[in-house]
Amino acid sequence: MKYTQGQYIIADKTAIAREIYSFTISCPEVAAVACPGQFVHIRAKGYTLRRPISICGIDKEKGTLRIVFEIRGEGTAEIAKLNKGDLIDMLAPLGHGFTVDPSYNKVILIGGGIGTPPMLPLTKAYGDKAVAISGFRNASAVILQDDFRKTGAETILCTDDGSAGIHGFVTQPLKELAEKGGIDAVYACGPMPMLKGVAAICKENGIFCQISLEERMACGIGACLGCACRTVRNDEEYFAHVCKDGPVFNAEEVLW
Amino acid sequence: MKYTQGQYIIADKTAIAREIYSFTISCPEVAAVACPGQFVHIRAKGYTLRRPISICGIDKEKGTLRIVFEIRGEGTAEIAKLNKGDLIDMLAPLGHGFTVDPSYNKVILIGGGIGTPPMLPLTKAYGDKAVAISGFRNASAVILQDDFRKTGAETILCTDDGSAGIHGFVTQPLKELAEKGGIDAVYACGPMPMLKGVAAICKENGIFCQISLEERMACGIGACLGCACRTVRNDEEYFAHVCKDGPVFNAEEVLW
Amino acid sequence: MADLSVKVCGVDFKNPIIPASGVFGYGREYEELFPLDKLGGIATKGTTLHLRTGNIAPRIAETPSGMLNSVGLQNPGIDHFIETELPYLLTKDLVVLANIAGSTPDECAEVAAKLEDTDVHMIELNISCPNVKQGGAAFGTSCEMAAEVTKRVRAVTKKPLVVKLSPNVTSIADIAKSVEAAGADAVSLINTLLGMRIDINTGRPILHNNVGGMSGPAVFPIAVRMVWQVANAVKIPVIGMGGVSSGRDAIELMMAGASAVQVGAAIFTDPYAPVKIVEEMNDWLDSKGIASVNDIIGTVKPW
Amino acid sequence: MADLSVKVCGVDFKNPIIPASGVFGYGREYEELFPLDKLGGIATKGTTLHLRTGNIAPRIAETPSGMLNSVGLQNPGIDHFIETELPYLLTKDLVVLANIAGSTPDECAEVAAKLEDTDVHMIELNISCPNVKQGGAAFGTSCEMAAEVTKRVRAVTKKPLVVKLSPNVTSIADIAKSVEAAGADAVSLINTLLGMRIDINTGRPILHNNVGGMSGPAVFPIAVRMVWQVANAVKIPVIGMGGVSSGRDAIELMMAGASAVQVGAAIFTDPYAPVKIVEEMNDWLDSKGIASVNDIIGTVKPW
Ligand SMILES: Cc1cc2nc3c(=O)[nH]c(=O)nc-3n(C[C@H](O)[C@H](O)[C@H](O)COP(=O)(O)OP(=O)(O)OC[C@H]3O[C@@H](n4cnc5c(N)ncnc54)[C@H](O)[C@@H]3O)c2cc1C
Ligand SMILES: Cc1cc2nc3c(=O)[nH]c(=O)nc-3n(C[C@H](O)[C@H](O)[C@H](O)COP(=O)(O)OP(=O)(O)OC[C@H]3O[C@@H](n4cnc5c(N)ncnc54)[C@H](O)[C@@H]3O)c2cc1C
Ligand SMILES: Cc1cc2nc3c(=O)[nH]c(=O)nc-3n(C[C@H](O)[C@H](O)[C@H](O)COP(=O)(O)O)c2cc1C
Ligand SMILES: Cc1cc2nc3c(=O)[nH]c(=O)nc-3n(C[C@H](O)[C@H](O)[C@H](O)COP(=O)(O)O)c2cc1C
Ligand code: FES
Ligand code: FES
Repeated sequence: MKYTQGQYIIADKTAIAREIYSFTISCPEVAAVACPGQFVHIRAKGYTLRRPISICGIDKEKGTLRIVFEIRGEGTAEIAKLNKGDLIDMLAPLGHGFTVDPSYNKVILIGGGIGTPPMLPLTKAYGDKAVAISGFRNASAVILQDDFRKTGAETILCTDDGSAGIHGFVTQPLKELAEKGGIDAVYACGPMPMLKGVAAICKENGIFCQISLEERMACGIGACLGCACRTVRNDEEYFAHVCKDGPVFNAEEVLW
Repeated sequence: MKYTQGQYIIADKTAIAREIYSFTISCPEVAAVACPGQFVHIRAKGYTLRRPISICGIDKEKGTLRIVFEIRGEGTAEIAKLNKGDLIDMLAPLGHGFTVDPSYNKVILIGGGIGTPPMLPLTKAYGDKAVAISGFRNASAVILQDDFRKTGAETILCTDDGSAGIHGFVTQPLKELAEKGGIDAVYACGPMPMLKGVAAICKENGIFCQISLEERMACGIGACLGCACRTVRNDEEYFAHVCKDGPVFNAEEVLW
Repeated sequence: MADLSVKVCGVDFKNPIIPASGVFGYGREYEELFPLDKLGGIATKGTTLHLRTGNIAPRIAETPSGMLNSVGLQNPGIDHFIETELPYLLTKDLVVLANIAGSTPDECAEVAAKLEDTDVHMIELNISCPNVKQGGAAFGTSCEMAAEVTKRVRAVTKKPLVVKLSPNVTSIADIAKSVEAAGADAVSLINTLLGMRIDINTGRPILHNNVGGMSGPAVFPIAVRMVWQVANAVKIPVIGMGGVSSGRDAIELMMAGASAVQVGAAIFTDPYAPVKIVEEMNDWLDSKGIASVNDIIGTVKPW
Repeated sequence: MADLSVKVCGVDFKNPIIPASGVFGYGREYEELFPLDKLGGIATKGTTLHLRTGNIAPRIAETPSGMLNSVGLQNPGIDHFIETELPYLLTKDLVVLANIAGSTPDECAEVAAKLEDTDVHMIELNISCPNVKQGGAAFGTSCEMAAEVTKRVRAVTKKPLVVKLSPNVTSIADIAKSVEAAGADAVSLINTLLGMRIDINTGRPILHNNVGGMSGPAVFPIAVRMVWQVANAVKIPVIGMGGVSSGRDAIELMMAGASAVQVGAAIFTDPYAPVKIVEEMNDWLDSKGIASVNDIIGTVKPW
């Protein structure tokens, strides 16, 4: 794993929804090596543990990364206080990202809630071969839909309460598309129940599926064994670590 | 003791020497009741204990207080990060200040190093009846001399290395003045050895002397008994508390 | 408005929040900021048979997210407390826990006996002060001594007897069981953890007593663990404390098993802390639709 | 440039800073950031006789100025360590402390015996892991058990034997004296303090193991106190740790009596922490005109 730790300038900050922020960070050496599905580990002033946040955009030319995160507790609230021009302390890029296979002709990318950001760079990688399904609680929680559309992908929006897009869960359109056939791969990030549902549909339909998991982390690089995740590899139980072996896993490897 | 706790606006901030800052704080209800020698107890973000800082100026008309403090450790460094327009969290005014007696005709006020700020409002109270002696390590550490001059008091400046004013300690001019006679009171704030020296000279010459002491504090209001100071009152040993019974004590009461 | 009232060994508290012994004096200093009857109770400064002048200063040091103190039970003595401080506190609408201590079991009993004829609501027997040479922590670190001193005090008082435990032990649950068996009506925990800081520029300990008791947010996870262990080990109520600085912390400690919560060092950071904590607890309970704070006590579901 | 080299039970360290066991794996992950030979030593992840998968996640929780972990000694087993990790580490210019643990004294001895034929520099026997049901903390909380397991390991190894002590005890000095008498060449302390956090929204402990070990800056004052107490109680060297996050902290712990210093949780906050601590110690010593770091060990002057 090639990563660095450093203080990088925040080139841009926008509030994109209630308590959800988008940072564009100037970090050429990180952007140069970052892949979709990887994450950055951000220091929050006054807190012992860093906060893992997925990479939501990689601009190798400009040397920038984009992250989108929600204030969930004290650490993310502290990070959200940083402004354009401030330095952000990151350990990055970390983890094992999504498998991008140029031979695939049609892939489905599914993001649920604050799990949508990591799907954006992957959608960009697949462009018009991708169908990007996003699910949110309600219309006011919807984020990144313009960005997804700009990738050239087909986009499908769902909300739990029907206040925007389709009324229902992301698994509904997925099921329909999966049953129609012709899907090479499904990638997903979001809450556990959603991921389980997605994995089950893919299994049923024999579609390759990768999911991005979350776990509480300390080191972020595989040294502390803090972020264990039970998986199966070569028919043997394998205690994987989300920060190093993941966050992206093949769905069939995960012991739920 | 009448005090309040609140968040007050910093109306002005200036760096007056290396790592020494002057804040003017808009806090009418505090300014209305504050007296020379009292202090404010400032919250430093991220730290459990507040920092006690003397009041260096009281403008009852404008409703402002002035404080002058040096960065000595992490808490004062944090407080120094506050800027004009920011809110400062203070418990104030606290403690027992200097006795100002209008019948006195000539008083000497002695400040050593970062002990000079509390002498300024007292000097102002006495105006041209006062001689303000200030002592510093060297020329670059000198602060507040213009302010002292503006009070109408006679000012005497000493530095340990002679790089500004008289070469020597504040006790030298004090001794001369004390021996000349006609001094009604001496007030002092500064490092312990200086205070001891001042107290000894006053005792020798039978001059009333008040000194301002420092001690590590928690509550700042006399509740926790953290800031004990051994004193004698009515010939009996009395465990006084710097935050409530002081910081100003009659020198003869203090058990050094 | 959730119902915040709790009952601890038969005593009614209008809310579960109590300034901890030693941080709040006898309440007078904080009255300048808010009326005392906003509080559920007050644990008064540890009081001994005779006046104690305490340890030499410095008595306070800061630590990451916490502090050390080595006040050393400075107090004016039980007679002064009964004559001067208690009558005033009893005019307020809150529960008064008289925190007492002594160098011998006899002294503790003598102090408790003096309170028997007063209207004080509860006695909190401190067997865990790390800042005094004799008695103090020594009582709190052995099951036998803890039981012995509890028995002696129990024998002289019919008041609800809360025994305050030390965290500086291998098994706080064992100590709790001993004092329960010896007649305690409740236990309170934790007292401070023994710590030390050194000024590297002088090569001297910051505290003149060399070591002192650590408290503040830093110790909160230890308090949660100990309250949980003790609540699972005894049948008598547990009063929790140690690093509580928000309504969320108080709720966490109650979920771990505390029937009421004391607040110490947080008051130094924010003197309104106990009042804010009451409000925050209420808001949280309301937001969850929980009618009474009693519904959360000891409800943590271990894995 | 001050002389930072120290000698601990005959082993030379180029500087006194050692990443603590469990936070640094076997060093590989951090090599991406700096060469390992900037460090005085490395304490490797606690290793047992057989592979252990550790506890179920979540294993990490945050606390004020600290953290909890309940990794539960996940490790690939001693054979894997000897075959795969140790040879690589031994190519580096630093002292390797093999941290070992076991559920029984026999298992600990068996693990130590396997290391006897390797070139590992020191053995750090962990008798204090709070995160495993058997062995672990149980050994470290009784003088008899601590002595017993030390004796058994001592019998099978001539390597410098460091015994790592638990802070979750009434008297750590007594445990230290027991392991000294049982043949330990040095002691290291402190391991983590047992703590707990509860997610009030789910009513569940955050850690799946319910409780976990607390470390980080929050525990530093406890580490200073315990190092001081132990250094005054035993004649063998003390390796100090617990909450160290700066050169000043390391110096404070050495003044309290530590001959070398381990750095744990601080590495999570800043992965360069151990390297920066070495630099900061050097700068401080230079600024004071102290020629060698040995001149500060145990120099605190109590009041
Ligand atoms: C690989 C990965 C990628 C992620 N990507 C994003 C993203 O792109 N955008 C986004 O908004 N969030 C993302 N998260 C979730 C984000 O890490 C948490 O919301 C955040 O750590 C919470 O910190 P806090 O200070 O707000 O909460 P607190 O509750 O104060 O945090 C306390 C501790 O728990 C940890 N923690 C709490 N919730 C989580 C969680 N869900 N996952 C992991 N650790 C947690 C914190 O990191 C911290 O150590 C990601 C998590 C992982 C593991
Ligand atoms: C009544 C009073 C008035 C004061 N007035 C001024 C003033 O006008 N200007 C000024 O620059 N300084 C003043 N001081 C000293 C000032 O309080 C300390 O410099 C400051 O608390 C140090 O905090 P820190 O975060 O920089 O240091 P740290 O070392 O990080 O502080 C750690 C702890 O020790 C305490 N502490 C450290 N040094 C002192 C000290 N000398 N006195 C009391 N507590 C200390 C801190 O308050 C804190 O609790 C005064 C002190 C007192 C007691
Ligand atoms: C300055 C100070 C003085 C204390 N004095 C006493 C005391 O006299 N009696 C007692 O039982 N506990 C005393 N304590 C302990 C507290 O009551 C409480 O148990 C401890 O501080 C933990 O709570 P906290 O983390 O909220 O401060 C004192 C604590 C502090 C900080
Ligand atoms: C994630 C983690 C894993 C740990 N694993 C071990 C271990 O395997 N063996 C051991 O002796 N100590 C282990 N420890 C304890 C540390 O080595 C150290 O004693 C403790 O964390 C205190 O130091 P700190 O405050 O600097 O972290 C672990 C600590 C952490 C945080
Ligand atoms: S967070 Fe340390 S191994 Fe994953
Ligand atoms: S600081 Fe609490 S009594 Fe003075």
